Amino acid sequence: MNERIYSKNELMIVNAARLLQDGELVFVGVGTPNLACNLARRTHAPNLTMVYEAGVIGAQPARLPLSIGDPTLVSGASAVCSMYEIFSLYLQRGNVDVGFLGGAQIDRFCNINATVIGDYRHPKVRLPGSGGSMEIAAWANRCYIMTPHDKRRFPEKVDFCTSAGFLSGRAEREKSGVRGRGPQAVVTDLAIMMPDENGELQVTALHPGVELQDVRDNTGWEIKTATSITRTAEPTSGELRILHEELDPSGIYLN
Amino acid sequence: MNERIYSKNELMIVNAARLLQDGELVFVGVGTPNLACNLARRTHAPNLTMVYEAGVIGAQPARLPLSIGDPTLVSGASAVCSMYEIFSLYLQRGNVDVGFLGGAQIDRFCNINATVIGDYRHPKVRLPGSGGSMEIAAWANRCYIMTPHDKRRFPEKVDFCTSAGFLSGRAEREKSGVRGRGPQAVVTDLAIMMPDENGELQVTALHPGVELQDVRDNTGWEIKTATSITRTAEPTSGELRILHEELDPSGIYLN
Amino acid sequence: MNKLCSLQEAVASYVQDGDLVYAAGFTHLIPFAVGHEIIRQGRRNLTLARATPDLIYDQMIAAGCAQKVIFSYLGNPGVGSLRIVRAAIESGAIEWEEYSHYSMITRLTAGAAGLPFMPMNLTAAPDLEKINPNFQRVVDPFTGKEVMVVPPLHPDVAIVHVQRADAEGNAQIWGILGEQKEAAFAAQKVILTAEEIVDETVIRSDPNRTVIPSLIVDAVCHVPYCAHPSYTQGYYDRDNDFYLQWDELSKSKENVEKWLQEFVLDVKDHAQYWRKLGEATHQRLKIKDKFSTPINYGEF
Amino acid sequence: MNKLCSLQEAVASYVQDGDLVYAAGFTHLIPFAVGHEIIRQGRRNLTLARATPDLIYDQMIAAGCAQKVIFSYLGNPGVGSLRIVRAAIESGAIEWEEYSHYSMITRLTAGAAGLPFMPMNLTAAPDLEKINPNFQRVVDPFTGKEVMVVPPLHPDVAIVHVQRADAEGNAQIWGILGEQKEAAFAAQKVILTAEEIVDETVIRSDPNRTVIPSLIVDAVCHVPYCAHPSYTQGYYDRDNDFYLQWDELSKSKENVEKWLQEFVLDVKDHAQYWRKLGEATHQRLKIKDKFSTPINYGEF
Repeated sequence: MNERIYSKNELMIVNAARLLQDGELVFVGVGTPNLACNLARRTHAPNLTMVYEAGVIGAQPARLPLSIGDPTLVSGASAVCSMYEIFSLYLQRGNVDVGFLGGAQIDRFCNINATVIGDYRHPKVRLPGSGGSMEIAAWANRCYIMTPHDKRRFPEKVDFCTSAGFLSGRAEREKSGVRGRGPQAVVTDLAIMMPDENGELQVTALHPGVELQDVRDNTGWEIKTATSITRTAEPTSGELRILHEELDPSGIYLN
Repeated sequence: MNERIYSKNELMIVNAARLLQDGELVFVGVGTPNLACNLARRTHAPNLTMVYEAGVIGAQPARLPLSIGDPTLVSGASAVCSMYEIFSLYLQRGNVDVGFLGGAQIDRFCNINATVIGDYRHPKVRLPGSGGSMEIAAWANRCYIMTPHDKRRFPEKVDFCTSAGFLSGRAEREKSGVRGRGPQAVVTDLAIMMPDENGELQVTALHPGVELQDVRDNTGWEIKTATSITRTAEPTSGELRILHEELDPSGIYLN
Repeated sequence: MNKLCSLQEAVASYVQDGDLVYAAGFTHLIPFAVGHEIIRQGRRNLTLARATPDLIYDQMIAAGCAQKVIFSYLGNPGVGSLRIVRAAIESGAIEWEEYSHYSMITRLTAGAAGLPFMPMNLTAAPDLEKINPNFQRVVDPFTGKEVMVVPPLHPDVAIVHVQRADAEGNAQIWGILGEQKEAAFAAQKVILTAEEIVDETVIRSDPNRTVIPSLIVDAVCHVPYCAHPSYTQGYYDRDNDFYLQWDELSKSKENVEKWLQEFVLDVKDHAQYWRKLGEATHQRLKIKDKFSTPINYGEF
Repeated sequence: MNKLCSLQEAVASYVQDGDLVYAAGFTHLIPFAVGHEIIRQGRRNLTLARATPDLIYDQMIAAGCAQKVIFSYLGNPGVGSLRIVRAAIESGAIEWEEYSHYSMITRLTAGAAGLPFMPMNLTAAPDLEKINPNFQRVVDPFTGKEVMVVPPLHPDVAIVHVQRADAEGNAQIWGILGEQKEAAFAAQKVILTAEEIVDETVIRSDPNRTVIPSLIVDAVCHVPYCAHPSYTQGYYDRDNDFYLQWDELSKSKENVEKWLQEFVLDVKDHAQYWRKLGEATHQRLKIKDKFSTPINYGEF
């Protein structure tokens, strides 16, 4: 049944999808998080409500959205509100169960940098900046981070903390009084990492065919491992079919 | 032409209407202020924009509105917004030229009481309270007060200051930093009173047939008079016709 | 998730003795049917919050449901005094807490946004601030000037009547919007009543019209004419005569009790209440159609 | 008052060198035609504010119109980097000031409401607050906890594209609303562009749909396809191909200059630009109709 014809990218998407529960409200970004959410909605979570920062609630995109404000998100959605409202009435008020985040750097304590590489005033690389991620990381009940796994993306400490993970440790986030529980998992194309009791990332699961050493080689610090590391289930042919035939037939984000 | 067949109430309405200028945006209440604004719009100020605290902008009521949220205000209006928006985007932002106010008591310095007669915690008479008037008095560029003229309504000092006139004098209002210029005139069924340089009301005009002593007899303090008191022009037959035939044919507010 | 249930069930499940209730709607869409059901179910010690208590709270207070009222304008709109609430305050029979319209709505807005306070500019009027400790001042760090701040209002339950909703509770409102959205988002629970329950495709054909999303709604009840003697834009007119009659009727405690017995307690539900009003009233409140120019969302 | 004028006149009258300009629209309704007209008229030293600078500010900055950019997400939406703005920041050629989306929109909301600041909850993320002094903290007098506050943003001119407006500037928008209303109310002046100029009876048939009232509008310009390569819900699709092409094209300064010359400077107005795009593009961006279910306001 599982023919092992899947990419590392698909492993990431499928495993992110499986973290979503039916009936939840998810603050979605375009690209791979969008694929993950739509996959979940077409498999185990038909009552997932998808909310986009552009102010769209209950989107049922008929085609693959190519931007966060794609018109296909609006036609047939259950509600549209202003940007101020989506961030205040939904996110800040505590109505968002899950937020998806990405970033150029994710560090040991799950902090995210989407702002600059190097010095802020004289950046080596200027990145897009926060967008909604500072608030999603803070106020969604829980967050997932999706990112390809390589050393540059996983430094021990981010150059700029755009969005809060656990700062210097779980206690610091808790002391800040911020409402959300923070990142629950980082899903990469190699593994799943989850914060331990101190908020430090540890490898909890490896994707099929991946060795722990692969993760170690691609992480910028000595990554901890959970007491028992599981192996994620292979993408099913059903999941792959939905991704390829229904969600991204042109392979824009899958390839 | 002018047959002197008009009531004291009509004198008040007609004179209030004449204070409005074409092109202005007026924050309107129901009852006599509504009649005054609609009269102005049908005479010298066709481009008056009427805004109601219920969130209606550019109302063109086809019938006499009997409440501040009458459906006739909505059908055919140019915009409807939430109550929060009408008070913030319009009033607080400084987009309202004129506000109309009334109240159970108006004092020497144009302060308004719409809250209680007597002690606040053990009121002799419990009145409706502020509604929107605290903010209208503060933030409209200018305000007019319409009220029948009698001694109980014009005490030297209000029992409760629901809405700011000039407090203890114009300097105190100015010191408060509040944006609107405050009440510009009190139009009663006897006279027009305007604040002097110190913010104290003085009689500036008498309606036809009214003597200064009538005003003195019906005001709770020794009211000042302007150096020269004018006499208001009689309501024209045109004004009276619009009021009776178009605006309030059943005489709900006129009688 | 389908949240359709009867109004009886909704009130039984989501309105408890002692709750802070916000029945929303500024003049428009006031959920009288829900107030009546709360009276029938004998709820006690409620705190009733509304910008304008209107007849709905006059009736609920007359029926003994409330221990406190929170408001910003205490009148019978377009008529005069709200006799029962007023008398209860004058006699000290009830607690009260009062605001101006904007400060009241600002509290709901803070509640809806999940903020610990919202600012408003100073109004120079000194007395409301003196008698209500929920007005505080904060110094603006950018200009050094003071602003007023008020805390959020979080009703235990908000009651919102709408023109149309789907079975999940996605609701569309037009005409005067008042503080419907803010009250719903600020509350812990939301009871939604609707003139019409429509298929979700109707809602999804015009997502910009959706004021309240399913997400925050706990119960959806189909209650035609729910707002009488208030009104529903596009469905039936305001019963201004009733507002005038109430002014007369509410002068006498006995008459009020008689009215409550006859039109609320002895009545099974709102459908029976509406029938009881009679054909002449139905005819008087009928309105002619006037449709919006449709808009094109496009197929994407 | 009739405020119709050509886009040339509107830009000449209401956009001055040195102005703080806010071209509104989140992905949707971005007023590219106005950006191009500003380039043609050679404005200099502008401060360009937008949540997402998008290609419109990439183009304006390439053309030398700006000395500063204020933003919350600096990307080519759905594609990647916004190369020209990014390079200008990396090289220090331009000043910048940055926010998160919510703090950016909160600044506009404060501006629109006439408030000296607006609060937002703490986010625990430390660094944005460190590098931008417009993030300050205030102690909530009710709980003793800290909140973040940001000051109002008051653009000199807001540019807002809409689906339909009447000649006075009452404008209706559907689809993604972004920060259109907030930008317009926050600004000193507003230039409105519309796909269609309609009779006021169309607007008045659906007053709840009006997002921007005439009151705050200074100029109304009829500019079909104004948003290309962005889109107008119900009118034409987003030109995703163009966004991809720009990513390639903007790798070379020379190619950008060539493009600006050909598609902006050598073009008289937006109608000519649209024609120049050609029939294939017009066809590709065409959409099928999908109308909203009309609603009944009732005759009252």
